Formats: sequence, structure tokens, C-alpha cells
Amino acid sequence: MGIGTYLALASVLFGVGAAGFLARRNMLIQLMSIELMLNSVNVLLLAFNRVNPSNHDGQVFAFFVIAVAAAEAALGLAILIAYYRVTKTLNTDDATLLKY
Amino acid sequence: MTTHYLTWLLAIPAASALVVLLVPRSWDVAIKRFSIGAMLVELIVSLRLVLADYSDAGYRFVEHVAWVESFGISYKVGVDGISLWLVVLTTLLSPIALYASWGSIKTGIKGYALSFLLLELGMLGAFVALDLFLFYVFWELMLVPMYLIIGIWGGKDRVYAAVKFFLYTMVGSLLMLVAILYVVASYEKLAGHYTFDLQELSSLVLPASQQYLLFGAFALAFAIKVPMFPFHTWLPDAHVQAPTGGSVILAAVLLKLGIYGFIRFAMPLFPVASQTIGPVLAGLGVVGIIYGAYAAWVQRDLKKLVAYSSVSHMGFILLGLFAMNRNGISGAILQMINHGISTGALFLLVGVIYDRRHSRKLDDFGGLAKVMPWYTLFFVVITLSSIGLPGTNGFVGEFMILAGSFLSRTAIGFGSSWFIMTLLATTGVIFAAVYMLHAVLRIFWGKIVHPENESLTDLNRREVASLLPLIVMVFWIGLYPKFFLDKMNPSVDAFVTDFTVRYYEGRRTGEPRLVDFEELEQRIEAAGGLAMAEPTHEDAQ
Amino acid sequence: MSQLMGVSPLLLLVAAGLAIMLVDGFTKERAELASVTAVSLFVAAALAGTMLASGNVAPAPDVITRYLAVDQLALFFDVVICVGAGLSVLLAGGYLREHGFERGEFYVLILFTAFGAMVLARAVDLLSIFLGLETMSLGAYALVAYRRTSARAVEGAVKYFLLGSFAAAILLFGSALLYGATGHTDLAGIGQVVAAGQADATLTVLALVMLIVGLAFKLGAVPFHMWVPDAYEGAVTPVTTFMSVGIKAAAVAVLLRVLVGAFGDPASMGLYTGWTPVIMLLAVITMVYGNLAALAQTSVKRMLAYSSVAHAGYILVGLAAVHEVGSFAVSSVLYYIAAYTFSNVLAFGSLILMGSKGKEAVSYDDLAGAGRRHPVAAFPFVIGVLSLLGMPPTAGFFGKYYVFSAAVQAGGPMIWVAVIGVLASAVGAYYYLKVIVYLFMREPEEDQPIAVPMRSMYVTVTLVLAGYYVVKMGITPSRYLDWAVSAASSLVG
Amino acid sequence: MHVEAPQQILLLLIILFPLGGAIINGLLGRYMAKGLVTLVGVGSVALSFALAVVSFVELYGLRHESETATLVYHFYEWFSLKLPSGNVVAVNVRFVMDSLSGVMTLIVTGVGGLIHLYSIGYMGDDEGYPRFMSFLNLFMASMLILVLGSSMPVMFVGWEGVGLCSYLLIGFWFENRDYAAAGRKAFVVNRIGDFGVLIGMFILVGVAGSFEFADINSAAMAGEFRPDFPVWLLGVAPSLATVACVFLFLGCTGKSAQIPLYIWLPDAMAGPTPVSALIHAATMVTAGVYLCCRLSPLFITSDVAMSIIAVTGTLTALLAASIAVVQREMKKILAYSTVSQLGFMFAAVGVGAFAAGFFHVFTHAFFKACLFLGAGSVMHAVHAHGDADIFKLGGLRKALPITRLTFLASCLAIAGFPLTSGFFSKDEILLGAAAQIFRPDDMLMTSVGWFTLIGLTLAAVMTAFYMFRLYFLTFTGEYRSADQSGDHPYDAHPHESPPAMTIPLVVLAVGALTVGFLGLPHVVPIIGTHLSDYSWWGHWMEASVAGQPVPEQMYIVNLASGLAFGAMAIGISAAWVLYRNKSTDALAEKMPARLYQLAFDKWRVDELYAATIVNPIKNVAVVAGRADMTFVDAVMTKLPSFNVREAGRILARLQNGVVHVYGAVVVVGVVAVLAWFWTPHSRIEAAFEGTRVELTTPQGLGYEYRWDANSDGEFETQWKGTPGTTFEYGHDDMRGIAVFLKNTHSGIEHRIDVTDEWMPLPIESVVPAEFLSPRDTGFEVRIDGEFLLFRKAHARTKLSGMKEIRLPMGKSGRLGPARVSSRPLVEATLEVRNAFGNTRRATKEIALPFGFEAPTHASLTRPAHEVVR
Repeated sequence: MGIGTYLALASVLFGVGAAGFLARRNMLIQLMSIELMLNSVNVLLLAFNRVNPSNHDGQVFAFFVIAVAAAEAALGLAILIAYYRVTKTLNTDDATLLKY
Repeated sequence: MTTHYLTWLLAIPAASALVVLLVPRSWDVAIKRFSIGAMLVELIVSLRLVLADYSDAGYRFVEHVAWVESFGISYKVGVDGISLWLVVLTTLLSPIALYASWGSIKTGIKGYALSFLLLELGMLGAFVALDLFLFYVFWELMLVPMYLIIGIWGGKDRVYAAVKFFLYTMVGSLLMLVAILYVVASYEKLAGHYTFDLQELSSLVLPASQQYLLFGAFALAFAIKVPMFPFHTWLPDAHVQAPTGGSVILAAVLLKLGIYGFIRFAMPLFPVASQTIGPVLAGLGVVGIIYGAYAAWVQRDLKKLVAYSSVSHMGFILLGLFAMNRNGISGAILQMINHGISTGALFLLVGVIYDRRHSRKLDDFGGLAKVMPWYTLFFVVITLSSIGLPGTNGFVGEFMILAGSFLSRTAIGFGSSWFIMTLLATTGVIFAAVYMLHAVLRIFWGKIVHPENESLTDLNRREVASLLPLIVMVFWIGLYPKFFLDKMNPSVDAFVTDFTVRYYEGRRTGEPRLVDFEELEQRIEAAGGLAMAEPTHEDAQ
Repeated sequence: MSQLMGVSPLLLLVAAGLAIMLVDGFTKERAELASVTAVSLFVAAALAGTMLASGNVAPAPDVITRYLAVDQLALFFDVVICVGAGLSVLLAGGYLREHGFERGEFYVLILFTAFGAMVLARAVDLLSIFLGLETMSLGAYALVAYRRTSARAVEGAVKYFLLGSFAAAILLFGSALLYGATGHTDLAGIGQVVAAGQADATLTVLALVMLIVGLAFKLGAVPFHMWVPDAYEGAVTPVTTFMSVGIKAAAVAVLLRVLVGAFGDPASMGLYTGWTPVIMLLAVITMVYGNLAALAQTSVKRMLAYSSVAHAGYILVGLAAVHEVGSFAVSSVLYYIAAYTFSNVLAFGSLILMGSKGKEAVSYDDLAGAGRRHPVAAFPFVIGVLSLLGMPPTAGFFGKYYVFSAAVQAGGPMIWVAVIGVLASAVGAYYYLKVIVYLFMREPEEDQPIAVPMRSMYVTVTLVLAGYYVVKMGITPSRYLDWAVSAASSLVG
Repeated sequence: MHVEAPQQILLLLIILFPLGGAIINGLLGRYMAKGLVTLVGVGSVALSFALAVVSFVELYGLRHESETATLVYHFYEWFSLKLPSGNVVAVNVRFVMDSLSGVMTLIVTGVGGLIHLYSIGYMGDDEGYPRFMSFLNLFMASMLILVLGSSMPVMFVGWEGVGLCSYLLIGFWFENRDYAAAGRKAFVVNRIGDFGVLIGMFILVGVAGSFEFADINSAAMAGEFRPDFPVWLLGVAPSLATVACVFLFLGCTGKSAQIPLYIWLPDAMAGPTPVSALIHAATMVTAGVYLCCRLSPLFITSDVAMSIIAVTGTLTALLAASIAVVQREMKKILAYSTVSQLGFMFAAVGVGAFAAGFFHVFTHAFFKACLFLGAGSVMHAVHAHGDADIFKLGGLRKALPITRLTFLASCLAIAGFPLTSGFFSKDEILLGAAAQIFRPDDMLMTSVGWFTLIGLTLAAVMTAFYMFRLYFLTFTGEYRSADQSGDHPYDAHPHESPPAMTIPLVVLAVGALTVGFLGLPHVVPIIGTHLSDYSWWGHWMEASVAGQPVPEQMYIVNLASGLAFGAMAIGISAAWVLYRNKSTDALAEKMPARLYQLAFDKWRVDELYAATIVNPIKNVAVVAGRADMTFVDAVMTKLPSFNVREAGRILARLQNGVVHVYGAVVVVGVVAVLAWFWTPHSRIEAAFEGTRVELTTPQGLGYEYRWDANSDGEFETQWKGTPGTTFEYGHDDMRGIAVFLKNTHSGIEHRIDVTDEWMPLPIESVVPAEFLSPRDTGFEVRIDGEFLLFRKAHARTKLSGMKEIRLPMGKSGRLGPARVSSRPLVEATLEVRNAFGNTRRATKEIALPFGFEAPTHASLTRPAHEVVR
């Protein structure tokens, strides 16, 4: 498989993630969409590392992305929980206390 | 040997402001005395400047210290015949205005004194700065205290007026900042180093097309300050709302900075543009003369009337300025002083009745001559000065300006547009009488119709003390202006020559370049001088 | 050990953070955590400042410099971020205690956030950029949500988090593309490949777009600014302060490093073809939008948030001028961010000072008449807004002068950008003045609660410090200029 | 040669005494005893008069040594002006007494002194007495400055100073607002005149290079004012003298109450009577005549201006007299009489009889002052305030014998009764007018002469009539207020005034009767004898006043005298018949009622002015005042600030709080940024090196380029990564020729594509009209082989006599103030392709800075659409 295939896969994943982020009203699902986007990056990184086999930068990078994504998810969930505690909802349409 | 009088001139208000800042609020009397005292010391220092010899052009008391070396920003100050009297005007009016304020300012004494000291610092700095950056700093610096004075101690709509004043001035001066930066950048491209030093920047000759925009930016800032029609609408608001002292300083000194900016910066730096656009500005000045007079005539609020009269008077000054000859420019400078004195005094006088009656409506008065004879005398004298009666200061200035604009061109004296402008401007002399005497009539003559006016007291000692110096100046300048003119004429002559040379150099150029004007002027002088003339008409070769 | 001198401020912060975490875990008495935190931040700043001033940057092992630059620019940002964070911490010391929600983790979080910001500011590798960015952002998300029982705080945090992660994903995707296009993750290497024209152009351009977007988001440039007002308003004021100075500074740093470091070749930068016009346009709409929207606010805090958007615009003006005037423009940006740090701390700090428990000052109305009653407390506010407005002789004026000077020197369309910039800042004058208007020229409405200034040594010290530097950087800017110039020279020769 | 006497300082003291008196009384008078006030007020003027006499005697003595002797006192330099020629004109505070100003000084101080004396009695009881004295003294000082000032600006100090005093004194009883308003009217109307004086002054200094009267007059005599005025006015080109004189005369009409600015004088009667006598009859109002006499050498240079003055004076004399005929109040009648007499003086000036005009000033000072003071005495006697209605008076000869006799004497004088002063002066004026009629070969002057002569005679008839109407109704018949019937009757028991008032009356009356002999004519009418070698007055004035020669032909002399005598006789007889011992207005009953009403309403001139000038201006002012805060402020401030605020509000609304929207906006931003990079951008720039042209475009990330330098559709280069290329253009590449017109002044450039057809060359598009002379416009241009041909488009355009000009291609030259150059035009095309494979094509027209060898006709006419794109 050429690099193009990976690229396409990553783009699709990224696109799906982005679309999910933009389209869904549930914060939790938005969080998941973001994870999807991060994962698409991992695909890219690994694929590009294959094109540039002289070092392992891409793979190292991917590991870090995974780790950070986990941290991000953890923190994100914590914030969502805090939010839910206060407002009893996770619908973004309702989160308009701050505006204008 | 360098003297440090100018630094003292700036340091005294700055240090005094610091002292006032640190003193507790409750020490009212001490603050009052201290601030006035500081300003009087300031006045004395400024009088020392007068003693210098101004028989040739060039700056006196120059001090030059690098400030931000990498940008060529320096602390460079100096006075010449053009700025000398404006400095003295500032130092004279500041204590008077502050002293007169104590009649009406009862709260926030500390802040008021602080603002006044900072204001004086800003004004003096702007007048003596020979570095564009320094000038800009002072130019902006005086904005804030004036804003506070209007906004805190002003009348009912003070906030609106203060903000309007601030924003108007700000818009103009920010564009000027960009223009300054452009000039400096152009200079840097040619000379390889940055400088904001006016004298160094003066060697820069920019192509006409650039001069127009740059001059436009400068002119906007200055025209707003002057204020030139149609940028004048902030003025009536500011004046009406400002407390007496604020109005005095605003009219007497702040407006002058606009004209001063033209003379000191805009015109020498962009001669081609000023020569081309100048008549337009002079024309707007003439519009201002007539329009201001008209508007003044129908005002019912005395302060507003005086404010519009300022628009009218400043129109004269613009006209004289852009006549581009010694008469016009000397007249304009002298008229700046005169306007400072007479309009300053008028605002003081308005303050006098406002303090007593809390009204400035013409309708609320009438017949005051009966109960306030001294007040009437002072008012009428100042009115006469304002309308330019010969023997008072106003006449000399107006006369020189009109002569300047009338004799602005060829040997016989007139180009058609200047002739017509002079004619129209001279009608301003008529209208000045109309609106000022209208006010006098409404306030002083007739019977007292409002019973509350019957118990008005005449001027008190503080008011007389603050007005008397101005009255003296009215007659001094009116009867012996030579003392003042002799100090400014050499500088003005040099300015005109310099401008002419610059103008020709500017016309020749296609690309920015540096010219050693000092050397060039010497060469021209050696060759027999240069007369300003129209471009010659050559036929096609 | 001396080999680590170059990154010693970072290490110091980590150590301090860990220490405070420990202390906080084992003691109930956390009274002086604020001062300890602040002192450690100031020590870090002093360390960095000393090295910056001396001009000698201690050499560092390759293993560090591969990812984190050890240069003047990094030190400059160390100073700015540490000072910003330190002052914010001091504010927090007063604010949190006054309003009764002081907890030890706040200081830990802010230390690590500052650490992240400093990492980001010296990151020279896509990986370290990502790590620094995430470290900083995660800390910031948590800080915004710090007052977790407040609906506004958590809503701000949620929005910030969601959008921030979204933007981070975009940035990350761009990074990956860039890696793919050039085969490098270090900016220097990327720069060489791009300049040589050996990179895959399509991927490079796409990566460039995504990087610009991701970084502009952190900077808060319009139209990627939408989180700014909400997050700023939701967060407690000291956090807002820190975000508006520390995080913004880090964003500026990385923007400089990426755009100038990796895409500094004429083709990528080009006045007609590269990122310069993009930045120019962003600058214009940011300045205009930020100032106009700030005009419409009734809350001072939200106004300051929009104003910080506007200031991002001024910073971008400087950045857009890099194409023509190089290090002059870079140093103008650096000076601006430093001046802005002090001015903004002063403004936010004054806002904090103007309120006390139960009577927090947030809107303009809260300030009505306060200046007349408490002129001493209101005085720094005046200086602060005047500096933000750019009145001489304050740091803000000099910063603005510098940035616009760079723009004017760049010439061409940049002059018009400068003109728009000054006009926009004239609009800005209106809302800044409104603060003074309310402080000194208005009286509170009849039944309106009156704001009472708090008495706090922490806040007072902060304001004195910030005010001192605001004035000092305006009157005698030379030394700071020199620092900015030398820092800039490490990026563009 | 001037002979100067040693004690010139007296001239200064003459002025300083009253000035000092004014200051003392003005500042301290309120706290001083009345006697002291009087001493200061009257004493200072008396001293001044004494000094004036001493000086005059001195001058008189000097005249024996030199015809042009003057007394001079140079005080100090006031300020200076720099003329465009580079000369500096000092404006000196310098006083000169010559024959003209000497006489005037005597009049002013003498009559003034008497009136001061009179005021002791008349105003002594007024609470504002010190103020009154102060103002009166100030007036004296100003008037003396006006008279003695040696230059225009110094004269102008006095000129405006007397206006100020007039203002202050008319509104002396300021509690009556109408009086104060009358004062204001006087000042403003005078200011209109001052406007003229200022402009006139500038023209004078512009031409003569000096403000000194002496220098201006010698310049005028040297003919320097004969050239045309440089600015065309209404399509005619008057001479400098005419314009200057007309402007100066405008000033005179203001100060001396002539049409059109006479309207203030009747209202000025609101002031106390001594003021009317001194300022508004004897001295100030004659300042205009004085000025004309001062500058008589200038005025006489311009026939047009002189005619205007003569006609204006005559018309004023007639108009005012016609109003005076029907008025009912003493001072009003006297006021119109003054206007009318001033008209006589100006008519005299206008016909060149300056000395006669000024003689009338002299005699008029006596009889008119006496009349006013007499009227004051009457009013004082009957306790009339403001003014006295003559139909409520009558028969006062018994109660006021001295007043009546002095009044009668003055009436005779003003009517021109033989051997009274008025007889001589009026006679001289008519003689001057008559002389004009007989000036050979000058239609203008002849007709002006006729008009003046007839008009003045008519006016003289009316003068005699209304004066005696006034006299008869006041002093003959029965006292109509005796029975206290009617509205507001006067005091039933009038009494003669105190000596302080009657003494001046007597002195003035004697003067009115006798001073005419000073002007005893050179040739006596009817008899034809030469009484002496010359008229004393005429000779005395000769030194400082120019003028037409006084005719000696008997028929002229007789005509003038006959008319004068006849007019007097008719006027007095008519009044005798109609009014002696009568109590009703017989004339009014005989006249058509509407005509009477119209005349009584002063021909409704005030109303006319109000309707046509004052109200329109006031309305404009009201509009300006309102518009300023509404329209101008709205446009300059409110609208922009509203727009900005609303824009801010709307933009802030975009921030609606919903995360999706935020995210979507981010995506929009991404798309926008991407869009910029999606298509390539280019910008062709050309640099020239010799005949090679280097074409470049900015480099872009991943861009590829190919060039079609001559836009012939074939790309010279293949796709490549470097942007630049070089090319050498030849004839075949040429698309045309462009002519560039550049204003070297402003840098404005204009381009015209030329062909071998004639095309207009719009030179005015680059050169502002003010720099163009008419011949610069209307050029045409076309290509002719290797040359550009320029020719005039209209017959009036001359090109140094050449019909056409050739300019080699590629060279540049000057066309008037514009630089012209021609350049061949070529077009370069560039195609750019970016990393996304998008291409964009750009073309740019390049004007080559060098020419080719003669371009062929064909290459130039190749139509653009043939070019493959």
C-alpha cells in the first residue's frame, strides 16, 4: 500500500472526528470525536515514519500522542463531570451562560 | 555651556506633581499653595528664557540627551522665537487658571492640582520638544489630565464632553504617529540610522505624493486640536462642560498646540504639501471665521458663545499661518498669544458669574453693569481685545494676519483667491463685534430683570488678581507689540526662507533623498536670495 | 549540572511544583503557598533574566537542545511567563483568600501550566511543541474549572477544553503532515528542507495552514478567538490574568518559532504568496473585531477579554512585518508582549482590588464612584488602562509604537495595516476610558451595591510591581529593548 | 523739505492729557468728589486745547518759512510689516500736525472743550457723571489720535477708538436697553466701514510700500496707483486707486453716516445731548471727510471713485434732508440734518473741492454743535428726556432768550444766510460742483457735476426749510405744554439753563456767525472783485490737501452763489409762511398722507435693511448655530460613533455561547486560510537593464512558473521553479505608445495611449488650474513616424510661434509645467501553478523606458484582438 492510502485513511478519520465534533450536541461524544481526530494523527505519523525510516521520530511521536490523549481524556472527563454536577446536562446548546 | 533652564521648566511641574501625589488628600490648603507656588516658580524660570538673545534664528537653551539610543529617540529640547512666547503664555496662564479655579473647585483639590501640574508639564514639553517622539509623548500626555479635568470637575454632561475631547484628539494624533513613523523609517532607509530629531529629519526630502498623505495625517491631528472647521464640534462641548480653569487652559494653550504643530513640524517637513494644501486649510480657516462667528451669535450659553468665538479666532490664525510670509506667521503667533490672553480672560470672566449664579444663560442676566461695575469694566476691556480694537492686543495680531494674507503673493500683493479670502476673513472683524457686543448687551446693559441678580457682588480680590495680569498683557501687546515681535521675527524670517528652499527642493524630487539644507541655504544666500514665485511656464522643447 | 543552567528555570518550576504538591498534601496550613509559589516563579525569572542580561547562555547537552532551545529568545519568554505567572499567583494569593476558595492545588496547577508554557516557548521540535502545548493547556483547562461549583467557571472550562482540544488536534494533524512532508520533526531541519524546496509542497502547505490555525487559536486571533471571552469570563480573575499573559506569551513564542524558524524562507513567507498576507489579514480582523466587540461589553472582565483579543491583533501586526524588517519586527513583538504582560496584570489586578468578599467588581457599574471614594486604590487601574490604551509614557505606548513602527518600516500594505491598527486602538480608547469614567465620573445608582476595595498585601504588592514596570518600561525602555533585540537575534540573525 | 519745530512733544501731550483724564476719571472717578471729577475732565481738555493753540501758532509761524512745514512727534515703533518685496515697513506711533490736522485739532479741542464745559451743567446731576466725563475724555484722546496720527494704522486706532466711545456714550444710559442697542448698532455699522478701511489700508501699503500718509500721497502723485487692480472684479479692471478709494470710502460712509451706512446716526441720538453735539455732529462724524482730505492726492487720482463719492454725498444730502423735513423731534431733525450736511461735505470731496468740503466741516462744527447744545438746553429747560417733540414746544423765546438767540444764529448759518459761516462754506461747495460741469471733455465729470449741483441745491432748500421749521415751532408761537394737556406734556415752566451751558452756546453761536470769514472767497460773486490774492482758507489748506482748482470764471461763481442764496431764501420763506407762530404741521397736512408717512418713517430704510440684509444673515446664523450641533456634529461625531458602537454590538452578538458555532467559526477560518493558499498569487515586476527587461514575480511555496514575455501566446520558458526570466523586446512586441504627462510639482502622472490620429492631451489633469495659463490648455498629440507631434488644439494656444512640436520617441520634454515623455508599450504574461495544481495567469503592460527605432505603421495599428491569449 502506498502512502496515499494511509493518508486517505487518516484524512477520513480526521474528517469524521471533526464532523462529529461539529455536529453532535453531546459533550461526551464531542470528546470522543476529538480522540478520533488524535488517532488519525497516529495513523499519519506511523505511515510517514515508514517513508522516513532513518529514525523513529514518528513512532515516538505517536506514543506521546497516545499518552497525551489519555491525559486529555481524563482531564476532559473530569471537567465534564464537574459541569454535569452543576448543570445536570451535557448538551452544548444549553451551555450558553457565557455569551456576547 | 549648556544651561538647564528647559529641563528645570519640565522638572518643576513633574516633581511638584509627584509631591502633590504623595501628600494626603486632606492637606487642601497646603496643596493649593504649593501647586500655585510651583507654577509661579515655573513662570519665573520661563521669564529667564525671555532674556536670551533672539536676534538670529535657531534654538536657544538646547539640551540633547539620548533617551532610547537604538531608536534614535532623544530628549532634545530648545526654544526659538516661535515657541518662546507660547512657553511664557503657558506658564502665565497655568497659575492664573489654577488660582481662579479655587473659586469653584471644592472637592478633589489634590487631583485637580495634580492634573494641572501634569497638564502644564505636557504643554510645556510639547512646546519645547525638538524630537518628534518626545513631542508626541508630551502631546499625548496632556490629553489625560485635561480629560480628567473635564470629566471629573465638569458640568452636567461632562463625561460625554470629556470622552469626545479625548477620542477626537486621539484619532488625529494616532494617525500622526503613523506618519511620524513613516518619516523616520524613510530617513532610516537613507541615512542608515534612526532618529526622531527634528533637525536631522529636516534634511529629508520626500516626494510630493508621499508628502500629501503624511501632511494629511499631521494636519488632521493639528486641525482637530486647533480646531479647524469642520473638526471643531468637540470644542463647544468641552468648553461648556469644563470647569473654569480647564476652559481657560483649553482655550488659551491647548488649541495653540495645533497651530504650533503646523509651524514646527508639519510645514517644514512637508513643504510641498503645505504649499498646495495650505490654501485649502486657510480657506477652511476662513470658513471657520465666519461660521464660528455665526454660530457664536445665536448661542444662548455664554460659554458656548465664547467657545465658538474661539473657532472664529483660530480661523484667523490658520489664515495667517498659511499665508506663508512673515506678516502672516508672526501675526498668527502673536494672535495665538492674544487669543490665549483674551479668551482665557473671557472664560475666567464667565466663571466669575457662573460661580455666583450657577448659570451661564444670557437670558438669566441683564443690567449687571449696575451691580458689578468693575466686572463690567473688565469684561468690556476683554471684549474689546477679543474683537480686535486697535490699542488692544487683538488688533495687532489680526492686522498682521490680514496684511499677511492680503500681501501673500506677488509684488503688488495679491492672488485672487487670497484676495477673496482676506475680504471674507475681514468680515469676521464685523461679526466679532456683532456677537461679542450682543453678549455684552444681554449681560450688562438694560435693567436688571432677575431679582436674584440684584445682590450679586462685584469681583473679589482673587478674581481681580487673576484677571489683572491679563489686562496688563492686553494693553502691553496692544501698545507695544514690538517687544514680542522682535523676539519672534528672526525665527519667522528664517522659517519662511527655509520653507521656501525646502519647497523648491521638494518639488524637484522623485525619490526620497537627504539634502543638507544648511549648506544649501548658505549657497542660496550667497547667490542673492530666493523669492517665492509661481512655477515658471516653459514651453515644450 | 552546569550543563542544565540553560533550562534551570524549567527545572526550578518542576521542583517547586512537586514540592508544593507534597507540602499541600501533608499540611492543612497553606497560608503562605502563594508567596512560596510566587517566589519560586520570580527566582526562575531572575535566573533567566540574569542569563538574558549577561548574554551568555550556558551550553546545554544536545539531548535537550534537540527539543528545547536554549537561547536568548527562550530566556526572554522564561522571564515574561514567570513574571506573568508570579504576579498572577500573587493576585491569587489575595483574591482566593478574600473570596474564600483558596486551595493548594491552585498553585501546583499554575506552576505546571507555567512550566508547560515555558516548554512551549522554547520548543523547537514538533514533538516538544505538542507536549508543551498540551501540558500548558491541560493545566489551563483545570485552572479555568478551578472554581468547580460555579456554573460559569465550569461552562468556561468545558468550552475551552472542547475547542482547545479540537484546535490541538488540528495542530497535531498539521504537525504530522509536516513531518511527512519533510521527514523531520525539528523545526530547523524542517526549515532547511522547506527552504531548499525539497519538501512535498502540497503537504507542506496544508501543514502550514493547520499550524497557523492551531497556534492562532492559542493566541486568540479572530476568528479562532471564540473561546477567549467565555473562558476568561468564567475563570477566576487571577487565572484570567495568567491566561491573558502567560499563555498568550507562549503562543506568541511558538508562533514565532514555527513561522519564522521553520517557514522563514522567502517562498513560504512571501508578501504576496506566503503566510505574511494571512497574518496581516488576521491582524486586521483581530484588531478590528477585538476592539469593536469590547466596545459593547458591560462587564469589565469580559471587556478585558476582548481587549486581549485586540492585543493579539497588534502582536500579529508585528509578526506580519517580519517578512520585511526581520529582527526589528520580532523584537517589537517581544517588547509588546512584555509590556502587555505588565499592563494587563495591572488592569486585572486593579479589577481584583476594587472588589472584596461578596462584592466582587466585575461590571462597569460595580466600579461607579469607586475612584472618588478610594483614589489610591483606583490609581493603578488608571495607569493600567492607559497603558493598554497606549498612552505615553507607559509601557503600552512604547510597545504599540514599536509594533507599528515595524509595520510602517515594512512598507507597502503594512502601512495601511498600521493605519487600521491605530484607528482600531482609537476605538479602544473609548472602552478603556469608560473604566476611568466609571471610577471617577459616575456615581453608583441608588440601590446598586457599592464595590469596596479589598485590603490585601498580595494584591498591593502586585500592583506596585506591575505599575512600576509599566511606567519604567515607558520612560526608560532602553534596557528592555536591548533584551528584546538580543532575544530576537537568536531567531533571525 | 520739512521744517520741524523743537517742541513736538506737545503733540503727544495734547493726546495724553485727555487720555490721562479718562483713565483717572474712569478708574477713580467713582470715589472722587464731583468737583475733582470736573476739574480733571474739563481741565485736561482745556489744557489740551491750550497746547493745541500753542502748537498751531508754532505751525503758523513755520509756514512763513516753508510752505510744507509740519510739526512731528515720533513716539515709538509700534510694529512692522514685511512686504513681499522684502522691505520692512515700520508702523510708527508718530504724530504730525500740518495745516489740515492743525485745524482739525483746534476744532476738536476747542469745540470739545466747550462741550465739556456744557456737560458740567447738563450732566452734573447724573449719577454716572464721572463715567461720562471719562468717556468724553477718552473720546477726545481717540479723536486727537485720529487727527494727529501720521499713518493709516495710527489713524485707525483713533478711528476705532472714537467708534468705541460713540458706542459707550450712545449707550450711556445703559439701563435702557434700546439705548444700549443703539450704541451697538452704531458700533457694528461702523465696523462694516472699518472693514473697508482695513482693506483699503492693505492696498495702500501694498502699492505705496508705506503706511505714512505723506508717502502714500506722494506715491499717488507719482502715479503708482494708476495701474489696474490685479484681481478682476465683476469682469472689469478698475485701477488700484479706484479700488482702494472705494474701500476707504466705505469706511467713510460708516464713520460719517453716508448712504448706505448712515442708519446708525439717527439712532445715536439716544446718547446724552452733549455727546450728540460733540461726537455725532461736530467731530467724529466728520472723520470720514477728514480722511478723504488727508488722502486727497490719492482720491483725486480716481475719477470713478470721486464720482461715486460725489453721487453718494449728494444722494445722502437729499435723502436725509427729505427725512428731516417731516420729523417731529428736535434731536432727530438735527441728526438727519447732520447726515445731510455730511452729504454736502462728501459731495464737495467728490467734486474735488476738498478744501471746501473741509471748510464745511469747520463751520458745521460750530453751528451744528451750537444747535445740538441749544436743543439740549431746551430739553433741559422743559425736562424732556431723550428727545423733545417740537409740537409740544413753542414760544420758548421768552423763557430761553439766550438759547433762542444762539439757536437762531446757528439756524441762519446752516441755512446759508449771507455772511454767516454756512453761507461761505456752502457756497464753496456749490462752486466746486459747478466747476465740474464746466470741466472740458469729460462726460463723467460733467454729468456728476450737474447731478451734484442740482441735488445739493435742492438739499439746501430743504435744509433752510426744516431748520426754520424747527426754529419756528420751538421758539415762536405759544408754549404748547403750558396747559399740561396732551400726552406726556413737558414741564409747564421752562427756565433758562445755567451759565455753564449758555456760555458755550454763546461762544459757538458767535463762531457760527463769524468763522466763515476765514474762508472769504478769492473771487466775490456778482461784484467780481478779487478781495485778496487768495482765499485764506484755500491757501492754508493747499499745503496738505489736493484738489481741483477753484474756478475764477464769473459765470460759475455767480451760478453757485445764486443757487445758494436762492435755496436759502426759498427755504426760509416757506418755513416762515408755514410755521411761524403756528402749532400744527402745515406741510404734513398738505402732503399726500402716504408720502408723508413714508418720509416720516425715514423711507423705511431700516426696515429694508432688516428685510434684505440683517434678517437673512441672522437666519443663516440661526441655521448655522443649530446645524452645528445637529448636522455637523452628527456627521463628524455622532454618526461615526453610532456606527462603531452598533458594529461592536452586532459583532459581539456573533459570540452566541454555543460551542458548535465556535467550532464552526474555527472551521470557517481554516477554510479561509486554506483558500488563500489554494490558488497561486503573482505580481509581475519589470526591471530594466540596457535593452533587456528582467521580469520577476514573488516566489511562492511550491510554485512553478512559465513566461510568455511578449504575450504572443507562445511561452518562452517551460514550467520551472524559479520565478524570473529576461527578455529583449523588439518592434513586433510593441502594443502601442503611451505618452506620460507628469506634474513635476505634485508627482501626479497621467497616461495617454496615442495613435496616429490626433488625440487631446489633457494637461489639466495633471497640472492644477492655478498653474496653467490659458495657453497651456488644448494640446493634441499624435504619432508621426519616430516622432510624437504636439500641436495646439485651438487657435488661441500659441506655442512660441511654432505650429507643431516634434518630440523624438523615448525622449522627454517639457510642456508648460508638465513633463512629457513617451514610452513603447509591451505586455508580459505569466502563468503560475501551485502545489495543488491550480494555475493562474497574469498579464502586465509594461511601458519601456527606452524607445525603439522607428516603429512601423503596421505594428502600431495591429488591433489588440489579434493577439493570442
